Amino acid sequence: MIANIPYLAVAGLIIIGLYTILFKKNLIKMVIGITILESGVNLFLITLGYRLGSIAPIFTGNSEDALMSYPVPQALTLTSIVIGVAVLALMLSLIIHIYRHHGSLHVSKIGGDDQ
Amino acid sequence: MKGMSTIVKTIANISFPIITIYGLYIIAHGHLTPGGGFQGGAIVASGLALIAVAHGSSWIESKIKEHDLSLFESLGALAFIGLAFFGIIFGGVFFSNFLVDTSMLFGNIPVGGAADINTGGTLPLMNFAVGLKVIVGLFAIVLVMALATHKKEDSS
Amino acid sequence: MNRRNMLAAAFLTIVSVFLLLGMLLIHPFGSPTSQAMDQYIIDNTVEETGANNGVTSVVFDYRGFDTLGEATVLFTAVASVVMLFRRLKK
Amino acid sequence: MNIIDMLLAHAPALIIAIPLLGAFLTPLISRVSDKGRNIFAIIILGITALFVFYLASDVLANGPITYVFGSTAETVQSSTVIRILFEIDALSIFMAIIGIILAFVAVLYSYAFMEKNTGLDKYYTLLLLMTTGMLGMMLTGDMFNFFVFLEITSIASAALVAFWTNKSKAVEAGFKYIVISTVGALFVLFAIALLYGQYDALNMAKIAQNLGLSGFTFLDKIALVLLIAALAMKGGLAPMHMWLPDAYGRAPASISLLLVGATQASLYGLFRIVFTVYGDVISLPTVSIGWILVLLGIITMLIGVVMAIIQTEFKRLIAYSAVAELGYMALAIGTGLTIVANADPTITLQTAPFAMKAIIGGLFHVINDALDVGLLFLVAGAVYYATKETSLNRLGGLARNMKYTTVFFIIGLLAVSGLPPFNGFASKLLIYESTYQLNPILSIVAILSSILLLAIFVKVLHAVFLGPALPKFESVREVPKSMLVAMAIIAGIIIIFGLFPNLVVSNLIEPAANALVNNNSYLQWLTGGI
Repeated sequence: MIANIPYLAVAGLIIIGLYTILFKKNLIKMVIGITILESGVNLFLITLGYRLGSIAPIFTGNSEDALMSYPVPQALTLTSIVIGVAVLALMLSLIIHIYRHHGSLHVSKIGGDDQ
Repeated sequence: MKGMSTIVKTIANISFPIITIYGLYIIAHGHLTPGGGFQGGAIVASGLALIAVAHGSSWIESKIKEHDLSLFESLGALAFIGLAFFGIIFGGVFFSNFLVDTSMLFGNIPVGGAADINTGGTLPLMNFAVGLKVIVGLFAIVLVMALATHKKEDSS
Repeated sequence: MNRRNMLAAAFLTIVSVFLLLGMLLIHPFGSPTSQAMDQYIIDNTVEETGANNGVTSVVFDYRGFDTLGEATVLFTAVASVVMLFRRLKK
Repeated sequence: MNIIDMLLAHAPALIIAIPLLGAFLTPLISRVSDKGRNIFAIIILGITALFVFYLASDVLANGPITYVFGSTAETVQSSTVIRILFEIDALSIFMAIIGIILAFVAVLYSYAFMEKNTGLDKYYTLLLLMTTGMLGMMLTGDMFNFFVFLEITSIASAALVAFWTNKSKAVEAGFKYIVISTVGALFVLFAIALLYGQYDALNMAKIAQNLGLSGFTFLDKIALVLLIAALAMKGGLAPMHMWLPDAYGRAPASISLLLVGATQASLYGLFRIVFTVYGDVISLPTVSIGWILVLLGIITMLIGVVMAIIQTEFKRLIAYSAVAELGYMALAIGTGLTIVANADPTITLQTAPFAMKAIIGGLFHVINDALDVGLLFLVAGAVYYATKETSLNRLGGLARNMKYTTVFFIIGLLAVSGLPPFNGFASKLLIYESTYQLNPILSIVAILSSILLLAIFVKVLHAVFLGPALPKFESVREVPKSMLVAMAIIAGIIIIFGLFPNLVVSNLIEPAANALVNNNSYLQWLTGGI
């Protein structure tokens, strides 16, 4: 139970992220929510690959048989972070355009759906 | 966006080469120490963003066009996928690490955890290709967004 | 509270409960139960790729194709951002 | 000769690498010549199509093939799979054929359709990237790789949906799409991480094998629910279909066509996860997600049809009919699963009567939906190109000046509402027959929605193409030849499929359906040891 506290942090981040996406009415805040959600998932990936007392999987200056944490989750997280940056850039540029069209970022001021 | 004060510009000018060299170090040693093309590229791109903020995006725009940036980005991406394609020709499969353990310039596989800067085969080369791509790509994003918001301020 | 918010709250509650349950049931922090793939990579990274950094050897060698995809994602984002801020008139 | 053999041996990698290379080269080529760039994009996708068709003949003749990236060493090392690999069986190649047909037609259509716009170098770059992502999702055999390609597809399509940035609705549709996609993709990533944490594997076949060995833990169930929710959301199934009409309706017509393919790539992911990765555990009678899929299908179908009735904008109406068509697929696949779950436990998908028929009908409908709805989108784009008008209330009498387009629209409308002798009829008949076995009410609802679709589209035909000639459309001309050729390709395939459905079913759909329900063939190389 106590050993799983890092996972609870993951769950906390994901819940905060989802809450922000679902309940906030400002587009920038929604994007922040997505970023928090993404951090939660990234943290989860990293956490999965950790072994107690292990070092980073790098052999420079370390002996061959040191206990090392898993390299694959770290590589996946790297990929996921870069993807996150890409998505963030696209979302922000779309938001800039929405602001140009409506002069506001509040959900209720934008468009309204025509069916 | 207008440039900032002389103090900021000077400090930015001084720190920019240091940041760039640090970033390039991270890229070049990606296969030996923590780091790699993405991380180092992000560092250099942040240095460029610092210059853009200090001097103002219009100043940057007079120096370099977004058009040329996307050219360099394409080149980085082409170098990366090109290395992967060479894997088909020399290594028999897409993405094969065909340069590793070929002696000569790229050395042989070290025994006992003492890989050196030249032993990674295609890894360092790919790091450089990705590094170029990330530097130019992230800087292009920052520049385009800065210019876009800047034009908006002018028109309103 | 309108209907949309009620639905959202219900959704959030359900997700949270299952998430927390899952996080309690997963293997204890620091002792993964399975190590088939990663132990192989740790053992063989220097011999097979000539790199000291296990993460880089995964990024560019073992899972190099993912990295091509990752570089493509960045390329896509740059192309998208530049396209969105293009001049609309010729 | 030698070099051709070598290239063909690497066909799985080249199907991804060639459009990717094309996308990286496009910015360079458009510095030289605009026309050259457009033709370059067409050629690139043409070459890719050749590789896809070669690979299809190979896979259909010799069974699933795997392609390991980065090493020629053994695929299975120390009893696990280290590297990324592509695994291509009849189902993935079937989806890839749909994807490449749509992409090729889209790029051909763009040649004239997008001519007058700026930013076309980025447009073609993103179009090629979107195709790459779509094909990658369909061919990959690695979970995380699937996620990466999912993101490439999402980012490229969201940007392309917002292509006309001067229209606020287009930008909003793009934003909605990217938010939904990103949240969905993060759910997928979280589920992948859950599976990875338990089995230390990312390969789909390896995870499937491990799942079969370890049983169905609670964490697997959470992962499955997350994957189904996220992919159904990206696949546009109700109740998370809201982004779909916006994105389809606001994008340029060529992109709407490609979005159909992207949506179906997500559906393919859903099928692959449910049937292959979870294939061993999910066919247990205790766990029936069949009924969930059936219900989702019926709801999706009804929402699509009902909402289509009240639309006044051409492309949004087609988009809602696309939602309805998605419902048919979910209904068919769900029916297949439910029949098996209801039957006695010894019966499997292959032996249960009508279950196989439902699945064949569902898969056949995947390709038919792509072609029918795609053709209608192209017609709507042609009408917009000629008249600059999208509202059904302001259009009329176009048949006089746009004869070919009218013919294509009639073909599309008959096919989409499932009338013989077009392809929609062939697949819908299979779906009606098999759902009738499950519950007659389901098939009645399905038939009714088809009839409603017919009524809706006949109304559109009357509003847009028939009726008195309007003075403001007197100068309207037929669209350029390249657009007509693009529409003619799809119409031709629709007619061929409609005339010879048995040929298509036995050569293409049945192997795909077998590959779907029987995950042993997918896992074979893992245990057999290649």
